[in-house]
Amino acid sequence: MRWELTSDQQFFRETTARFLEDQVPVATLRALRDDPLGAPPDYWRRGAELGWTSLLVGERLGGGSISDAGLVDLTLVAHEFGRHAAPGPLTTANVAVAALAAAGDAHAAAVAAVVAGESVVSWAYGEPIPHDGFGTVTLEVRDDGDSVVVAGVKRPVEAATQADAFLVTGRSGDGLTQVLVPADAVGVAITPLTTVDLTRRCGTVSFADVRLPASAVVGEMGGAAEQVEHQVRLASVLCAAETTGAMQRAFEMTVEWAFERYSFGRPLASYQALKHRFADMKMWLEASHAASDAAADAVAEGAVDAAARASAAKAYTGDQGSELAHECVQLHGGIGVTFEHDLHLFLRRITLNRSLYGTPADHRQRLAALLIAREEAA
Amino acid sequence: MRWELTSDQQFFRETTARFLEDQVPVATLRALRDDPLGAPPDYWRRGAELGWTSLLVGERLGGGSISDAGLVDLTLVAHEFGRHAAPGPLTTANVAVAALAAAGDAHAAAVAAVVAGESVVSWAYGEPIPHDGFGTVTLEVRDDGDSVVVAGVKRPVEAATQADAFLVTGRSGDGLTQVLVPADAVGVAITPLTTVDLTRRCGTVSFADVRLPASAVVGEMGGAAEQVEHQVRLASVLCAAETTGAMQRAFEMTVEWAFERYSFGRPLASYQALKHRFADMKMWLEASHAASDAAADAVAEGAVDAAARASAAKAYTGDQGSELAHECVQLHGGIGVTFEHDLHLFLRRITLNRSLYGTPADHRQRLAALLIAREEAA
Amino acid sequence: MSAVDETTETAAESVEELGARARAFIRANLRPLGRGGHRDFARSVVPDDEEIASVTRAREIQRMLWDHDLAGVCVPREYGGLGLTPAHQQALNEELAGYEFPYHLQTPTMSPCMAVLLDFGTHEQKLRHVPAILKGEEIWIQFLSEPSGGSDVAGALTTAVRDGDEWILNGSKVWSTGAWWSDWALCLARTNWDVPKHRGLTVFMFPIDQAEIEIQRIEMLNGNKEFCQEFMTDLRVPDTDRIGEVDQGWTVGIGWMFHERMAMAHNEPVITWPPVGGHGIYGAGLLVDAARQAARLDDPLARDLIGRGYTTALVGDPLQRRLGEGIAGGHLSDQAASIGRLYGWEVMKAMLTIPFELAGATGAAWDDDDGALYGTGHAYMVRQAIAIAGGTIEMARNVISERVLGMPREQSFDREVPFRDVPRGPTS
Amino acid sequence: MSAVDETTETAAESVEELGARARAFIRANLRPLGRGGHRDFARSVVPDDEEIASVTRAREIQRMLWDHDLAGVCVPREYGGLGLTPAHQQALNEELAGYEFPYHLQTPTMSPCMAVLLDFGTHEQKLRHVPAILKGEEIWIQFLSEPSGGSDVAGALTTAVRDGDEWILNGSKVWSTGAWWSDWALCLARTNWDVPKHRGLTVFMFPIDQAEIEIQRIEMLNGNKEFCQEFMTDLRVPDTDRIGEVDQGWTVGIGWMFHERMAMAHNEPVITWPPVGGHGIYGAGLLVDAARQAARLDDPLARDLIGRGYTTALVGDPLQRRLGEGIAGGHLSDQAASIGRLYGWEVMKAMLTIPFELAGATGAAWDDDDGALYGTGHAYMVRQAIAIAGGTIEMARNVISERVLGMPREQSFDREVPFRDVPRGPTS
Repeated sequence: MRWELTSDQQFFRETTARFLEDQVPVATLRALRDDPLGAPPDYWRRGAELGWTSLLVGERLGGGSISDAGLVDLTLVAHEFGRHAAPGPLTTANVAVAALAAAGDAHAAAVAAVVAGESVVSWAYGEPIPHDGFGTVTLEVRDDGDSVVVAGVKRPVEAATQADAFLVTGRSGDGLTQVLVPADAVGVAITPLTTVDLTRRCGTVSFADVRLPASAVVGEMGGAAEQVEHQVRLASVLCAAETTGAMQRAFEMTVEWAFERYSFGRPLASYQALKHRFADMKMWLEASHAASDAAADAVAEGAVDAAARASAAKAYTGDQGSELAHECVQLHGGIGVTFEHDLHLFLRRITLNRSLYGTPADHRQRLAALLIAREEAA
Repeated sequence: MRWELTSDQQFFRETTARFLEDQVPVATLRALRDDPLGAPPDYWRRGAELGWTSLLVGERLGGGSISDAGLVDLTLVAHEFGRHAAPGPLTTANVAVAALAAAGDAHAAAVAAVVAGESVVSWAYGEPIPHDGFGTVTLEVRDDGDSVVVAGVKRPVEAATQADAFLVTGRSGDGLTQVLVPADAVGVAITPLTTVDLTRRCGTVSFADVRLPASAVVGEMGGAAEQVEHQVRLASVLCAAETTGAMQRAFEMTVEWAFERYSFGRPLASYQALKHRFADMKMWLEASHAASDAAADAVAEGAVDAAARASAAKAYTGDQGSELAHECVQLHGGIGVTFEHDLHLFLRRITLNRSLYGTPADHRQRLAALLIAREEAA
Repeated sequence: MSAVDETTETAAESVEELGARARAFIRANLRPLGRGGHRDFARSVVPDDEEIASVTRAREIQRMLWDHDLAGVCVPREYGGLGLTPAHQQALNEELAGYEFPYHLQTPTMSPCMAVLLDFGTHEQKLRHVPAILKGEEIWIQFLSEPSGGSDVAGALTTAVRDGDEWILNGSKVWSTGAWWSDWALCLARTNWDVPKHRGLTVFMFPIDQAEIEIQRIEMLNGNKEFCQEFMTDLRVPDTDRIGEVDQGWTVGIGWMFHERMAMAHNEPVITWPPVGGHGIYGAGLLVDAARQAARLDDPLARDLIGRGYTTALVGDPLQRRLGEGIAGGHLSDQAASIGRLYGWEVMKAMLTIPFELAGATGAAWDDDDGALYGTGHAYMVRQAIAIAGGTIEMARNVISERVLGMPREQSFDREVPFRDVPRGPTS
Repeated sequence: MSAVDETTETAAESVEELGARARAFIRANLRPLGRGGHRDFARSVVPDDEEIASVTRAREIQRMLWDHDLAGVCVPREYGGLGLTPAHQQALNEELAGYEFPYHLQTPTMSPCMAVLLDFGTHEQKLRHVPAILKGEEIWIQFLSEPSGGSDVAGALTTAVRDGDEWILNGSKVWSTGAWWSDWALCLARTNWDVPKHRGLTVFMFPIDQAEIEIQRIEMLNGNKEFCQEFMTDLRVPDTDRIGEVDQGWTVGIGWMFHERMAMAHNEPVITWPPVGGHGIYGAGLLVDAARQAARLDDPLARDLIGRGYTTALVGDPLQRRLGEGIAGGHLSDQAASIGRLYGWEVMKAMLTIPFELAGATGAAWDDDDGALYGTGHAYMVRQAIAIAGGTIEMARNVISERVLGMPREQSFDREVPFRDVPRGPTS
């Protein structure tokens, strides 16, 4: 998170932080382990009232931002989500509603419901093996006169059993098309997956020739590639910000432990081999803050290096977040691998964010392509 | 190197060690820096008298081993070469003469000259970019009645400017063919390369339709694939053994330094952050010994896992040797990157062995292919 | 230090003969392992009834090994073993590649527990327990780590007070594997608080199923409940079940640590375990299973990961053999076992991390149809358990630098003072 | 601590205006960098005449910057600078991407040397040297490390003894960059051996071209002779060229270390250096050049390496900015500059290692036709120089853990005793 916030941003961040501390303390998170929704009743709607779902939506459609850049404001929420390992489809719902809002007034009602927290729309992007290469889209969207037909499988889909509708990214010939598909449409089948996170749930959603009115298309038929690319960047920025928050919390817990835990009559914090590892972790942590803030700025501004900065933040926090979380476990010793201890809440969140919307290795391939293109053009 | 040697092996190893200490101490190595051959006069012939070039040749052709396994004996020499950063085309000359000897009596005279140290034959295997993928062979060997024609470029070729002849691996349609090409044959052009090692030299050798009698073919025309595969294993084993020797010496120097060098009134060896890095290095070192000895045994015995063990030893010593050498430099501080200090002699040798005959990444691809094939067959 | 009787008579059976006999036995009696879909402590939660069933099966296999003269290959004949060499044991191990084996009886039962008994027990103690262990009748666990202890096992707070011919034990132990289905425990306890910590320890053994021992199962982050914590309240142990001298327990403890490291490194001649380079529960073959399931067998990046893991595994077996031979031959101190412990972590780290990396998004979310990718995210998240249990890798690095390389010991504040005066936290 | 005058008047020129002015100047006057075939200290040996030519060119460019009001963007106006903000300097830096810049005058001349002078020099000292530096007339070096010293720069053995209005210096310094073509030196010397080491140091400055200073060039393992060792014999320095108080040199030294770390991290507002994420001498573009030369642009493994390097570089600039802002805003202690120094190594390690990995066998043997792969083996072998020079990464980790995170200091045997009694080796 950046050093300097405006007082409005500071208030906004603190409001969310207090809400999360109050509503989803760690004891509540543990209790939600087997809850189908993974969140307390009314939690998401009340979060929406705090602004969680409106920051990427323009004012005309009921949204609005704290600063000039709604995405930057949203990363403050994401950061607190990471720090608290908070439940809720923050990334997927915001990416989906941003896409709906970008399509103008066509989906204004759906946008309003999401902004109000009355409905959850989840972005259905990734596909199952062997089509799980990052960016691969094989789900078919067919134009059939007044209707469109959606056929294929998406996986993993966040909040699959909780969502009221899915923003489905599909292929129409050479182009990409996005369709808003109600979860209860005929031909939609949802099966839950076991997910590493304690409260965020994923599932497989299959679409067996689901037929919808043509108005279900979001944007232009076959013309969604640019919008989908923007969604990838948004998701990358939000995952990076959330992971950084989780890293921050895990690191703080571990520093505290190192001062309190004595071994051979000395605190762990006095052992140089451990001190040097803490120094590396501190570097990873500050670099993660810097990378995810820079990515948020670049994507918010539409900077020329926005794609590269988003992928660098996603790749860096994915790799270094995992390393940091594993180091924190190691430095805690046995207690660090128990369910009883809080540390795994953050390890889980980091692991989930690392895996969704492109792994670090996937984003490295993207980065290489971007750099090669830049150099070839230079 | 293995813990237990027979008294014959021990004597053999010590004889080479004493010879190297006497003939090529570090001052001599430095002085050879700009010497075209990179070795003192008569050095190689005298080494051959000690058995350096005869261990992979059967007795009938003038060779012989100390134990049952000539390759194992040869790794003792390679280990000492690493410990002393010794000059000489040990790997390439032995691989080449093993191939000549494997072809029966056809090349007995050439074998005898190599065994006696009167001639150097170097294996010309790798090719220049873009044909430098490990195992790629595009150099052409054409059957032309009583003669063969060799056309293509090999690079890097060890001891290129020193060799009297090259064992050239080429392609004849679908098969591989090896040819013994005199360095002074018409159409052979040799250009030196700048090489990381101080005394071992590499060059580019090009063959412009070099025409030779059919008797220059080593083994069967188009039937050399199995022999070439064996050569890759031999080269891998010898590089691994030599690198392990160089690692051993670099590590010993650095442990000694850590006890003698004081910082803030304490020896470096008393700093836990450094102690833990020494512990990792000790593990890499012992693992390198174990891996290269196991590879030598497996290749010598023709074990079913010989290819995998050879590649594992090459990959492991390549990666961990480089890491260890860099750590040794780091722990020495500024003096470690100077030409004046001895450490770089071993860093150079490790770097060269890592790069020749397949990088660690190349051998990982081989290992994956071997494991996949094994599992598919199981 | 060795659990192997060095004075054993010349082996009547050659390594090859034993290998052939083992092969025949295995093919006739043991089940080959399935391909893919490995379910282990790291990937999945094993239901209690399945866990009990596999423990029962392990006891059965061990009994079959006993009945076929394949149990305790390196254990002296007088205690029911074969009195043969580590090379014989290795021949058996290699034949086991790809087959079930009595996993639950190897560590900690055979080593460190039985190995410690062989090194430090009386003749009567060995006669009473070693054959029972080799028959699969006694499963042992370690009462070693304590909740407050971390890496410092010699800082045990569990206390034993003498009462006539008995001792009364009070305290808590933790990280014992499967205490709830085990039979006997080996326990390190403090018998003197007025001397420095290493000089006031004693080792005991006792049956676990007693009212004075309360067992709580610890849930790991992946839901697995393999490990336990035990609370001993006025537990009475006869003095005849003491191992080694009173207050000299650290002598036993050093041997115990040695065997624990060797066991973690799969480098104990009393342990029966197929080679990690092969396929099997943690063999390199599982990397291929994962890549196949991920449809990435032809992906150069996936192959690079497979090559990395296979290299790590292939180097492991010869390294452990080298260390074992080096220690046996006097080329290395016993403490070099820590090198093997550290390398054992490298192997397991690769085996728990690479399948997750191969899995892509499936590493974070899976279902029952995902075969070899099932639970890779759990395995990845819990992987550090292997770097902690059985002595942390940090302790291994301390031992290697200080005891193998002879570098100066870390400053400590607990070596020269009575144990009761050692600082235990910021306020003490 | 900052070399920037905090009280500067409101900038007359906006960041955008300065950027536009810089762009115009650069395009009109500076040469774009060629693609591929980067020859630097790590890859190749630069002949002395070429080295002198590039130093001369660097002085010319610096003079052009001065003449175009682009020198010393963050330096106070009274000493010849523009008195603007770090954001202005960054705008200039970004415009320099892909163009030559006065490389040889940045570090150590601008920082740490000029930065130390700005922080600790007298008004007269600054007036005498700062404008000369900004015009490219004075190139400075550090006389800081000593042959016996390693990471412990405060353990200086070089001695200064007072003689009336002068000091007489004797001793040896090492690892100064290009002493043989530089003009002035900043030197840390011991003025009192009877107090603990930090309390007996003083800082001096003097011209290098004097008979009492013998310069020997150090050959690095790759043949490069950029670094020097100097021997001072009865060198006389007027007391007016002393910086800071007598025996209080460590106060200056702490600032000096701070600026050195910031400079290593390319995070000094007084330094002009194009961003590392771009192309240029150590920009990520060189990874593409290397992969193209290796004909591996389409190889997923090569792309993975490029992606790794690009990620490392892209994160570097915002991290350094974050640290700079955090220190300036009081969110971080000055000591956090060590985080940037440590990360600077990560970037350079990637830039020196990845081309070698992309090169395959060409990494070990090359010729003049190998373009971007020329000398990658040399660069790889010499890479640790970047982790050593300018304060080792080990010292950076000490500082981060102890001074940023507040963890207990390492035990030392030199803090409370007179410097002459500190142990310096196994026999003392």
